[in-house]
Amino acid sequence: METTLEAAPFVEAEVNRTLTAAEKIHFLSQMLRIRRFEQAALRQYQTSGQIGGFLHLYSGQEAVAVGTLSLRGENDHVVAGYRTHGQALAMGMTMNECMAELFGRATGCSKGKGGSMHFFAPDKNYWGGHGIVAGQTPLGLGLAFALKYKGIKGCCLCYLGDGAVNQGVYQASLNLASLWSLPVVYIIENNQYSMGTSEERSSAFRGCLAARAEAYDMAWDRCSGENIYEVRAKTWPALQRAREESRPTVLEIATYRYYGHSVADANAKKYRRPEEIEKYRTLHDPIQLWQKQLYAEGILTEAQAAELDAAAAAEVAESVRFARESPLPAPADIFSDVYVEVDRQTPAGRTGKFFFND
Amino acid sequence: METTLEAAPFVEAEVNRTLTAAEKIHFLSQMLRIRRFEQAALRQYQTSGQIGGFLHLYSGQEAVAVGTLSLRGENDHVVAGYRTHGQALAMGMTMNECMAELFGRATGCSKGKGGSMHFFAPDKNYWGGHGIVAGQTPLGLGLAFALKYKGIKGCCLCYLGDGAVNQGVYQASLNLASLWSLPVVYIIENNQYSMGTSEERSSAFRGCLAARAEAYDMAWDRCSGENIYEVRAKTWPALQRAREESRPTVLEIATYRYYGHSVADANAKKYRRPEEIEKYRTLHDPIQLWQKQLYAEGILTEAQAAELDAAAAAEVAESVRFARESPLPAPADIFSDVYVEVDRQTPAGRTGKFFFND
Amino acid sequence: MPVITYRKALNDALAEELARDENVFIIGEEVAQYNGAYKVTEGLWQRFGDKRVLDTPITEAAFVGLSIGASMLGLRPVVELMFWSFAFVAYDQIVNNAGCIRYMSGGQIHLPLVIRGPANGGTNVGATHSHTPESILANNPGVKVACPATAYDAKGLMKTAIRDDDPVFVMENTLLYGETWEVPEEEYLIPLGVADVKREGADLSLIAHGRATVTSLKAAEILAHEHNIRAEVVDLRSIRPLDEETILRSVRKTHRAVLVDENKPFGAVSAQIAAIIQEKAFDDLDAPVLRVCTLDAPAIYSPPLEKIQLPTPERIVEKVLSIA
Amino acid sequence: MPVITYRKALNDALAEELARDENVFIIGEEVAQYNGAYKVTEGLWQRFGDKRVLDTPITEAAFVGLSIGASMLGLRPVVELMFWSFAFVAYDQIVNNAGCIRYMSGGQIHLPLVIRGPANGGTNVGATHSHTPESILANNPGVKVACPATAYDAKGLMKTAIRDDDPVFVMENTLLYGETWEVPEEEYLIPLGVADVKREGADLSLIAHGRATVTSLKAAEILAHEHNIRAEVVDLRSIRPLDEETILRSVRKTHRAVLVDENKPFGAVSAQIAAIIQEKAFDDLDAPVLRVCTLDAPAIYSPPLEKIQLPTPERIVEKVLSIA
Ligand SMILES: Cc1ncc(C[n+]2csc(CCOP(=O)(O)OP(=O)(O)O)c2C)c(N)n1
Ligand SMILES: Cc1ncc(C[n+]2csc(CCOP(=O)(O)OP(=O)(O)O)c2C)c(N)n1
Ligand SMILES: [Mg+2]
Ligand SMILES: [Mg+2]
Repeated sequence: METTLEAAPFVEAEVNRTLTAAEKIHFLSQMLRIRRFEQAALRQYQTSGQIGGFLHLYSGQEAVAVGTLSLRGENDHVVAGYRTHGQALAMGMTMNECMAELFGRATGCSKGKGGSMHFFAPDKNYWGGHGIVAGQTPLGLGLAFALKYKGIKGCCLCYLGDGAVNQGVYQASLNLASLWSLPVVYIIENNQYSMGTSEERSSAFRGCLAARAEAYDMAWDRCSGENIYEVRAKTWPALQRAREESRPTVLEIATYRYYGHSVADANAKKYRRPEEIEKYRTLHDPIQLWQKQLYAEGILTEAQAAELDAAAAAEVAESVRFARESPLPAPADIFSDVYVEVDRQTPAGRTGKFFFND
Repeated sequence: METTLEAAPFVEAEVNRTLTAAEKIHFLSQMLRIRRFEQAALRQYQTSGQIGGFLHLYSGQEAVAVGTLSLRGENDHVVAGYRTHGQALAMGMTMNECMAELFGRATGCSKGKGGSMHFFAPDKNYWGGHGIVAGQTPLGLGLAFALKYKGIKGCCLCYLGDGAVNQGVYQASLNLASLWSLPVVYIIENNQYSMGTSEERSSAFRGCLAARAEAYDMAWDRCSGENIYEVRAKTWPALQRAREESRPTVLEIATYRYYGHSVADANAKKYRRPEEIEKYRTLHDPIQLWQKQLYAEGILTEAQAAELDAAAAAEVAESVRFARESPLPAPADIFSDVYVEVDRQTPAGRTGKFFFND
Repeated sequence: MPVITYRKALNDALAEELARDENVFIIGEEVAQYNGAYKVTEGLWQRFGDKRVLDTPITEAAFVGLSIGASMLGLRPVVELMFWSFAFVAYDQIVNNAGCIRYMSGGQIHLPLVIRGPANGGTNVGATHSHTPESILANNPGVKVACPATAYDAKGLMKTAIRDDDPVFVMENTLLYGETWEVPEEEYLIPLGVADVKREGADLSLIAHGRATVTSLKAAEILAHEHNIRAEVVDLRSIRPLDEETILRSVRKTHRAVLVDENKPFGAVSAQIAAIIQEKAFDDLDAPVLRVCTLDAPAIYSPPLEKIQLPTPERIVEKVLSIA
Repeated sequence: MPVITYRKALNDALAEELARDENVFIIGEEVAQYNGAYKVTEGLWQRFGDKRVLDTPITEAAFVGLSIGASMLGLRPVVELMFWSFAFVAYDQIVNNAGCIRYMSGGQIHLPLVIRGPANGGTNVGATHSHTPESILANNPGVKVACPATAYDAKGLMKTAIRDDDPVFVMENTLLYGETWEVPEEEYLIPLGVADVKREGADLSLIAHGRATVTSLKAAEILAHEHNIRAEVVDLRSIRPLDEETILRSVRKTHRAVLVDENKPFGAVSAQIAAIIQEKAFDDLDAPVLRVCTLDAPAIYSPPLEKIQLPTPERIVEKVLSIA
């Protein structure tokens, strides 16, 4: 296993040395919860007929969301793309509200209005879940800008994929982030493919995608996303650079997704050799690697691991039941949440015609 | 004068060594024609009441257009932004058609439909004149793409300003240019300001704006734009790289505009110290410098220079007369040049309603 | 006559035009090696190779702009937008370059370009992916917009679009890709600007485009069987150019019209058609022109709800009954 | 009452709101040190400083997106687009972020954002710079669109827009910036969704927004003096929300309407209004609702020609006479 060799120094990083056993076990539990959640979502998608649209699974990438977000502070904000279940759960959203959203229920995190790509939990500093590739990247600037404007020491973590880096708005955002010294950390989850297109067929670059930050005189770093110690060791300096110096960073994290681009990806096993997928699943799975790590550290037994997994499975099962039994939005709900002034029935929301149905 | 020292090696470049005296004098003549044209346009703008909209003057930047475009071959194509009179005249467009366009006449290069920002001469491989900042940059990709597709050895020169480099579409275009190995040369005319905003307030970068090309594994270079030898010496390798290797380049050329951003720029002397403008006008004027160079080379006399200038002035005066006496488009012309099929009255242009005036 | 899917009809159109004219090329995200996100370009890369069928990075502004630039030199790009919703990332290119360059050049340039892809709600992909921009695109003089409702129309309109020397935007529909219709084997073209009366009727005109035509046909069926109302269904097929004559002829016959479209109502295609009808057939109308559009909110995700957000046969019938 | 320019009225509105609420900030190209390309923000940077008035690089997608993101955290950005035409470079941000985020979040987020700038033809800056996107923006449920026609309206609507908790797009007009009107010194607000009858009349309704209102008033003057026709001029002031009641009340009184707008006709604001009027006041109409729009081509540069491309009092009079 290539990375266990390298993992040693990262464990020595201060953010890792100070971790308690309970915290380490919590990371495992979170990764298991994400994995289980998505496996259930996939099953429900295929069998229940209750989930529509797209379903972009995060399986294989869990250490990125869990590792990076384990370092967030109360004034840190997060915004992401459409492959978002991992971040959402790692941000503390409940499985119930997430599963109910997939089922299009009124109890969903977005009341059934957003779907898989559009999860939101602003109460937890989670600002979506955005369907347009790279559309979240200037929003991330804005969250960082607002923190700085208000004099709050915090930062914005903005996630994007290796395919998203070629959208102009991301590159334009890098310029503004650096020019205005905004506390934003762009995290490129490089799973090597954008749909069926490999990194080489998408991007011209020197060294790596994150290194493009140099063009904007911005800090960057890269790491493997299969080991939580490494992810945390590399993420922390970026977060601190944002919070303490109000300087942006691009952090590229190498990772892999096991499933196709989305559930509808008929080619999932065409543009990638099955052996490649198999290699990652067996040698580079972040959950297995972390489990072994904790065994090696003597703070987790196989029985405990099984228990955590069972708990995650039970939580998921409950969320499916919750979703299934939750009510759909009412037809009239189609027209709520369009205008806040209308929803609140303020004078501004009662004057004039807002909807043109007839 | 800083650059005369450096000019010596550039004169040795092969593209310069092989120049005839007549060619060198022709460059002077072209620069004078551009300068004179714009001075007259400015005067007409201010006094005749016949020119509307914007007028972005190129005065001070002439060596860039004349120098770079002196190297174009018959299969090279050009596209530019809205500060475009210099490129247009250097491409061989006549003063008559350009001045008539400014006057909004039917005899204008765009039949009075485009105006100052939107000159076109596709018969001369000149594809505009584009008003939206950086909007020309993916069009330049397309011209290069078409050449490659057709197996024609040629390239596209695409001009943009130092302010335009922060538009996402330009950065996205760099990726595609490099990834697909397209024969395009992006020429950044860095006159240090985008309207009233200095380069430092616009752009975060390391070294220079052109160096951002490294992010896309692309060649780049930079030079001063006040000396034609230098411009040509630096442009040639980029053109050859495009034509021979089908590889793109970003070439940044330092230059300066004497007037405000446009004629309407009330702040022209506020965001730049008058001494700064004066310094450029007196020490760095590309026309004066080139004249002196030719005197030094003993191939031009002051009397000859005066003659060229007088010829340019006469040509401009004639173009003003031409413009003034040319007819306006007819009201019905508002509806021509919208659809080619309608203009040609093909079956496709005669079927259905195309215009919704009534 | 062979019965094929809307998808296959498009695929055949693309293949035939690629074979006919070597200036035609296909460009877009996942159109080549992946065979297209919705498989409209299936097999084309294999058959025509890298030069003619190109996968792009996710960079709509760049590849749409590239295609417009290439069309200036006489190439005939057929650009796939994986969703027309993504047009907003390349909107400047579409409006200012495709829409205005010919005009601003005084007619010296023309842009033989096609942009195509699905433009519809109803697949539970959320508001960002469910836009129907045909109405706002048709606002731009200089561009053409076609919205085929059947496999037959899709093939004929697509081939015409590719041969047209102006920019043509073809709006497809993911909900129709798998539907089948009769399509002749012989080559045919369908001109832009010619509507198709998909069902004759004397009592009322249902005027629609794209999938709303299919919904209207279902409504017409219900109206005939349950309410003894003979609705005529006019399928616009192309929005710009627009077949005003056929619209007016139908309304002058039936004296009543209900317009159906999947746009959000404000300034929708149906708003434009309503404005035309009341202006040009004022004295022929026995009732106001009514509209059935997508319910006026961003596209809701929840599958059962989105179903009723789009025009349904039931909503059409209800509107018709209110004036018939 | 003081007589001030439309520009000054906007400037006062911005200054008052900046002073009132420290979450308000101004952002855009050349808005600070340069005082604004059209001087609408003159003096604000000097008075409020770098934090509250920010010059951006030329990067509309980035700074519009930034502003939307900042509004999620409770800031109240007032974004200047030097021209609304440049919105197309940031169109995804405007439509999908400003327009859809509240909805997709199930109402958890709201976006107290203003985007403002001139949106008009008539200044000979060519097709790329002369778009009037109010109609296509108003197509999006979730956003609000206001189009002030006078200095008084500009100030009152702008202040309301800044205090509104939804995204409001304010469409100004470079041809009006230098025009003057009476504007009271005391603070006032004008609600969105309330039209203003700018001239009473019994014979026919001219319905307009933005500068077309001014043109309509001129036409009304001619109609009164030369043709003895008393035209009522209804200024919509805001497009979405729309004051349907006032429109219908006027038409029910006059029985005839000519709609005037500076949009290109297809799917224009006037198309939507025509569709509404004929639907809701069908029996009150004595003649078809007619429209006077910008002539349907990209904006021509040639100054004398562009003058006649926009609606003129003469074209309005002619249309009116055709039905009166
Ligand atoms: C503007 C835009 N273009 C295209 C798409 C369709 N699309 C969704 S995800 C995706 C691939 C993105 O790849 P990457 O950024 O690597 O993220 P990953 O899926 O690997 O997480 C594409 C093409 C989109 N949603 N938005
Ligand atoms: C998308 C867009 N935003 C803003 C403008 C307004 N504008 C025109 S030129 C210009 C400055 C451009 O500066 P630069 O690229 O350095 O070119 P220069 O004027 O110096 O030649 C601006 C802001 C525009 N035309 N298009
Ligand atoms: Mg990826
Ligand atoms: Mg500049």
